[in-house]
Amino acid sequence: MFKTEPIMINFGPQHPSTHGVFRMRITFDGERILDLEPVFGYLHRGIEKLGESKTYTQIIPYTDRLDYLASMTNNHAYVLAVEKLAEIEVPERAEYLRVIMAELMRIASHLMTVGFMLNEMGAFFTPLLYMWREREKILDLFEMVCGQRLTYNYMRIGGLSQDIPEEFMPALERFIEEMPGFIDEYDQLLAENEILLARTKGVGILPPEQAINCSVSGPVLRASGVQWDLRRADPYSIYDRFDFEIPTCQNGDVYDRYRMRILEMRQSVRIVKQAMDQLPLGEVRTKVSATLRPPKGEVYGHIEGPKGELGFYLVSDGSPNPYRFHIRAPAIINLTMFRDVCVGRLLADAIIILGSIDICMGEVDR
Amino acid sequence: MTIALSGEDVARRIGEHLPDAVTEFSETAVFIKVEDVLDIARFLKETPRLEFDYLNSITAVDYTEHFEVVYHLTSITNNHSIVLKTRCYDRENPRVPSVVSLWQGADFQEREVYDLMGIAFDGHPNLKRILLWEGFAGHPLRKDYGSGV
Amino acid sequence: METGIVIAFWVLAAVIVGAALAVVFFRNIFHAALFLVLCFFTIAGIFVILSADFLAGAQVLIYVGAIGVLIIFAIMLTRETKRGNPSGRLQLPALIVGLLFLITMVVVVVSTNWNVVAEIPEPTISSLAQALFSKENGFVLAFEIAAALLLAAIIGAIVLVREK
Amino acid sequence: MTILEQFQQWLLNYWPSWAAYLVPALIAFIIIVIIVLVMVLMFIYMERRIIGRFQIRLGPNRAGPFGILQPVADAIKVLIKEDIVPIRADRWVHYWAPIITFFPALMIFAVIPWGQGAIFADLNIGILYVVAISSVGAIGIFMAGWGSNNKFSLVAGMRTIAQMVSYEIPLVLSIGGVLIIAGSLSMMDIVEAQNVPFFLLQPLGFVIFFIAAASEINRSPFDLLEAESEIVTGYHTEYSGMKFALFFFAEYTHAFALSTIAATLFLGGWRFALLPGPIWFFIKVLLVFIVLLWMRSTLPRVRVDQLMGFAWKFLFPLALINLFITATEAIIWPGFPWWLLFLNFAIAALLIVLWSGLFPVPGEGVSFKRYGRGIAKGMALTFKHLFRHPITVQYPEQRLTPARRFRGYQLVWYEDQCNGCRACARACPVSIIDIETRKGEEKGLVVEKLEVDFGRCLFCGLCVEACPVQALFMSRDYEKASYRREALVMNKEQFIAAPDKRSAYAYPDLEDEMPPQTLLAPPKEGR
Repeated sequence: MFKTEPIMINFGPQHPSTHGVFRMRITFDGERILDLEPVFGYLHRGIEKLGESKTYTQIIPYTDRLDYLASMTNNHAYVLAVEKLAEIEVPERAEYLRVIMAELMRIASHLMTVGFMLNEMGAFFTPLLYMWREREKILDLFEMVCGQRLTYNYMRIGGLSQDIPEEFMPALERFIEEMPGFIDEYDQLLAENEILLARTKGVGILPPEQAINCSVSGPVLRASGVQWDLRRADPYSIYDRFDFEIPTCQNGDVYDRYRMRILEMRQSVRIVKQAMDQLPLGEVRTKVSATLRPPKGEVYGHIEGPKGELGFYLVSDGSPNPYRFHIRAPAIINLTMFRDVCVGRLLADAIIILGSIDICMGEVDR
Repeated sequence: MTIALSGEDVARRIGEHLPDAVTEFSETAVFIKVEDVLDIARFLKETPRLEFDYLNSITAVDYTEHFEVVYHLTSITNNHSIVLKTRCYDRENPRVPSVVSLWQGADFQEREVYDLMGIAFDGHPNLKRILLWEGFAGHPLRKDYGSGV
Repeated sequence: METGIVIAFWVLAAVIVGAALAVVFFRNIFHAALFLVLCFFTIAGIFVILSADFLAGAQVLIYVGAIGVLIIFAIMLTRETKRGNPSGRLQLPALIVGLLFLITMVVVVVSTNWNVVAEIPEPTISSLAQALFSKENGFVLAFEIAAALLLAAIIGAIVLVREK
Repeated sequence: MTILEQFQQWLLNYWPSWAAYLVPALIAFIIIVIIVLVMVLMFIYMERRIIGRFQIRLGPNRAGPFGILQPVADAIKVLIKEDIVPIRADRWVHYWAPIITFFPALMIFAVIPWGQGAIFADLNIGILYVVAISSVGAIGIFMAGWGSNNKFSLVAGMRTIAQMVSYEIPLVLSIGGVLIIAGSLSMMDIVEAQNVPFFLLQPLGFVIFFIAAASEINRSPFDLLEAESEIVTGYHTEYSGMKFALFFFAEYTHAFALSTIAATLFLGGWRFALLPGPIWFFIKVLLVFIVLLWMRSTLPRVRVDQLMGFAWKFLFPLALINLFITATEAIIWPGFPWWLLFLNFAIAALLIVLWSGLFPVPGEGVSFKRYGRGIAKGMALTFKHLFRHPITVQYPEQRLTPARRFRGYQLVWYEDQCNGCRACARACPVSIIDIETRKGEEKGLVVEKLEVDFGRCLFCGLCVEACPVQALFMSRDYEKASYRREALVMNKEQFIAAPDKRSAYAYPDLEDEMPPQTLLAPPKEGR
C-alpha cells in the first residue's frame, strides 16, 4: 500500500564524527540503515613503500604517524620487531621504561576513545574535556622525556633515545596516585547515566565467534568475551613479570566496549605502578649502528596496542633498508565487522558504534 | 606464550590431508601451491588440534621473479601460530584464491594487497581498490613501480 | 477603532483569498501546503477582529500547529514532490463537486438568519465553557462522544500501521 | 489594568483615539524587542562562559571586559558573512524559513508579565496563545530542512515534525494542572494565584513541563535537530550569514521564552519578597536557563526512537495522571491549601520511580533503580567542576615553558663547532638537510651552503643525535608560521642570525641550565 524509497547519504569524508577523513556510504530507510560501506584511503601516504627506502632507524619517526594517538606504542612495536629480526639485546632499564611509556600511552589513547565516544553520543564536550585533562598530564610526561607531545620518536633499536630526566619519576608518581580517583570520577559522570545505558546497551552486538572470524583485536575483541591479550597470550618485552588482569565483558555491545576501556585503564595504572617499583638503574641503550644491517630473513612482531594487535612484518635482504615493510594495523581490520553490526540499526547507533571501535585514520590509511 | 608451530610439523599434517600441496617448508613457515590455498586454509581452520581460527594478517612481498603471499595464522583456542606462504609466478595477472569465506577478517586485507600489489583474489565478494582511488595506474608496492613504467 | 478593524479585515481577507488561490494554482505541492498554512493563520486573524480570541488561539494551535504540519509531513512522504500537482482525469468531476459545494455554501450563508450579539461577552472563555458544558443546554454528551470517537480513531490508526 | 492600558487611557484625553492606542503600543513593542535582544545576547554570552566553566576551561574572554562583548562580535561577524544559497535549493522556502522560525518566538513575549501590570497584552487566552504561537515555529524549521535540498537537513526536518508534535501534548497537559489551580488562562491571573509557587503544588507537572519544553526548543539531551555528531547541524546546515544568525537568534529567543514561561507558570513570576518584581522575575528566568545549560553540559543525547518513546510512554501518561490527580484535588480541596505540596511531592516521586520501571535497559530486567539516579550523579559531578580551576591558559599573555628537551621549531647550528661531516644530512629521514662543503684553510671542511626546509621537517631529532661534535641542537622555540612555504626554508645566514634558543635534546648535560617545564600536575613538594 505504502511505498517508501531508501535514501543514500555520504557521511564524510568531512563530517564531525568520523574521526578524520573517513566516509560511510549509508543507505537509509527513514533513519534505519539498510546498507553501509566504509570508504577510506584519503590519508594514504604510502608509509609501507616509503619504509623500503629508509634505514631501520629512520623508519621510527614514520611509525609515530600511524596511529598518532598512540605513537609510543607504535615505536614500541616497531623496535621490538627489528630487535627480534636483528637479535639485539635491550638493557633492563630500557625495557621497564618502555613498558611504562606503552602503558601510559594506552591510558592516553583510551581516554581519547572514551571521550570522543561520549561526545558522539551528544554529551557536549564535557566528558571529552575532562578526559583530555588527564591525557594532557600524560603528554606533559612524554614531552619531558622526549621533547614532543604527539610524535615522540622516543624508542630506538636497542633501547631508548635517552634516559628519563630527574623530575620524571616524581611527576609520574603524582599522576599514578591521582589517576584511579579520576577514573572513578568518569565512572560517576556517565557510567550509570540512564540515557547512556539506553543508548549503548544492546547496540552493535558483536558475538565472539564473529569477532574472531573478523580478526578483530584489542578491547573490541575482549568486550565480546574473548580473553585474548597479547601481553598475556604471547608476552613480549617483560610483560610476564607483572601482575595484572585481562578484563573481559560478555555482551560485546557498545556499552561493553566503553567499559573495557575504563577497566583496562585501571590495569594499566597497576602495571605502571609495578614497573616504577621495579625500575632498575643502568644503561638505556645498546649501541646499534645507524645503518643497521640485519641478517637476511623476515619477522612478524606484534604487540597489544591500545586499539588492538599492532604488527610489523619486516623482510630483510641484508641491506640497511628493509626489503618489505608491512604494518598490520588494528584499526582497519577492526573495521571489517563495522557493516555487519550496523545494518538494521539507526543512524545514531552507527555513529557510536564507529566511536566504540576506535579507529584512527592515520593507521587505517597508512 | 604463543607457540610457533614448526613448519615441518604442519607440513606433515597437511601432507596427510593433501599430498603434493606443500612445496617447501622452513622452521616457521609452510609454502604451499597457489591452487590449494583455500583447501589448506580450510583444513588448518577446521582440523582439531590445529584450529587456526584467527587470521592475524595477510600481506604480499614482491621478490621480482615471483610474488609471495603471506598468511599469519593463530589459534586462539590452542594459542599457537603458523606462517603460511604461497608463491605466484605470473607477474602480469597474479591470482590467488580468496579466504574471505573462511576468515571474514581477510576482506580488507585482501583488498589492500590487491590495491597495492596487484594480486587478484578469486572469490572475493568485493574486490576493488581500497586505499587508492579507482583508476589509479599501477600497484605501488611492486618493486618495479615508478621505474619508468 | 472602527476604521482600523475595517482596514484589518480587508487586508486579511485579501491575504486569505490570495493564499487560497495560491494553494489551488501552485504546481509545487510543498508551496501549496505552505500557502494553506498561511491561509489558516490569517483566518485566525479574522477571528481576532471578531473578538473570538479563544477560537483564534484554537485555530492556530489546531490548524497551523497540527493539521498544517500533518499535511506537510504527508507531502514529505510522497514521492516526486517537485513535479507537483498531478493534473489528471479527475479535473471535470472535481470542478463539478467544487461548484456544488460553493453553491451550497452561498445558499446557506445567504439564507441563515445570523444572530448578532450587540455586547461581547467578557471574558469569552467562561461564556464558551458555559455554552458547551452547562447543565441546562450544554453539549457535554456530544463533546464526550466526539472525544471517544477521536480516541477510537487514534487506536485504529495505531492498529493499522503496527508492524505485524 | 496593565500599565500600557493606563497609559493609553491617559493619552486618550489629549490625542485622537487611533494615536493614543497605536503610539504606546509601538513604544511597548520596541521596549520588548530591546529587552529580548539584550537578554538573548546575554544568554549567548552566559551559555558560552558557563559551559566553559563546567568544562574547566576559560570560555571566551577577549572581546570587552570578561568577554562580555563576545556575542556582539559574533553577531557582527555573522552578519557581514556572505549569504550562500545552494544552487538547487528551493529559494523562496529557503528565504522565508528563518523568518518564520524567528517571529513566533518573538511573539510569545507579548503575553509575558515582567512585573505587576508590566505586560504587553494581558490576553484572556494567555497561555493558549503561547502554546499556539510556539507551534508555528516548527513549520519554519521544517521549511529550512526541506528548502535546503540537503539530506542532513531533510532528516532534521523529519525529526522536527515528529518531535514537536509529540512533545506538544505532554507540554499542554502539564500546563493543564496549573490552569486548574489558577482557574484562568491569563498569565497575570496565573501569577496572582501563586501564593504558593506552583512548582511546589505541581512538582510532577513542573518536571514534565520542563522536559517537554526543553525538547520543544531542541535543548540537550533532546537536541536531535542539530545533532552535530549525527546530522552535522541539521536544518541549518546550508545556512550562512544573516539567515543563520536569525536561526541562531531564534534558538536562544525560544530558550529565553521558555525560561520566562517556566518562571511565570511555576516559579511565581515576579512575586517574591524584598526586591522589586522585575528583578525577581529575571533572577528566576536566569535560574531556569542555568539549569538548561547544566543539562546541556552533562547529558548525552537520546536516540530518535527513544525520544518518541519517552514522549508517548513516559511523559504523556504521567501528564494525564497528573491532570487527573489535580482535578480530583480541585474537587476535594478547592482552595489548594499549602500542605498539599507534601502529598503531591510524594505522588510525583512514586510515579516517576514506578513508571521508570517500564523502561528497562536492554539486557536488564525490570528494575526501579533507573529513575534518574545516574543522571543526578553526573550532574553533581559537573556541578563540582563548575568551581574547579580552569585548566586552559590565556595563551599569548600566559605562556607555558616547554620541556627542557623540547624538540621545537628550527635547529640551532654552531658554525664554529661544525666540521662538515654531513652526518645530520645522512640521518635525516626526509632528506631536507642540504650541506655543501669545501676544503678550508684552518679547519678541515668549511660549510659553504646549509639549507633546511622546515616545511617538510618531522622534528624527529635524528640529526641532532647523529651530530658527533655538538654543533647542532633542537630549539625550544615553538612559534613560527608563514603564509609562504618558501619562507620556511632556512639558509646558512639565517642559521647564524637565529637566536640561540637551544634545547637539551640529546644533550642531557645542558638540562640544568634550563627553566623547568610547566606541568599541569606538578609533583608535590618534598619528594
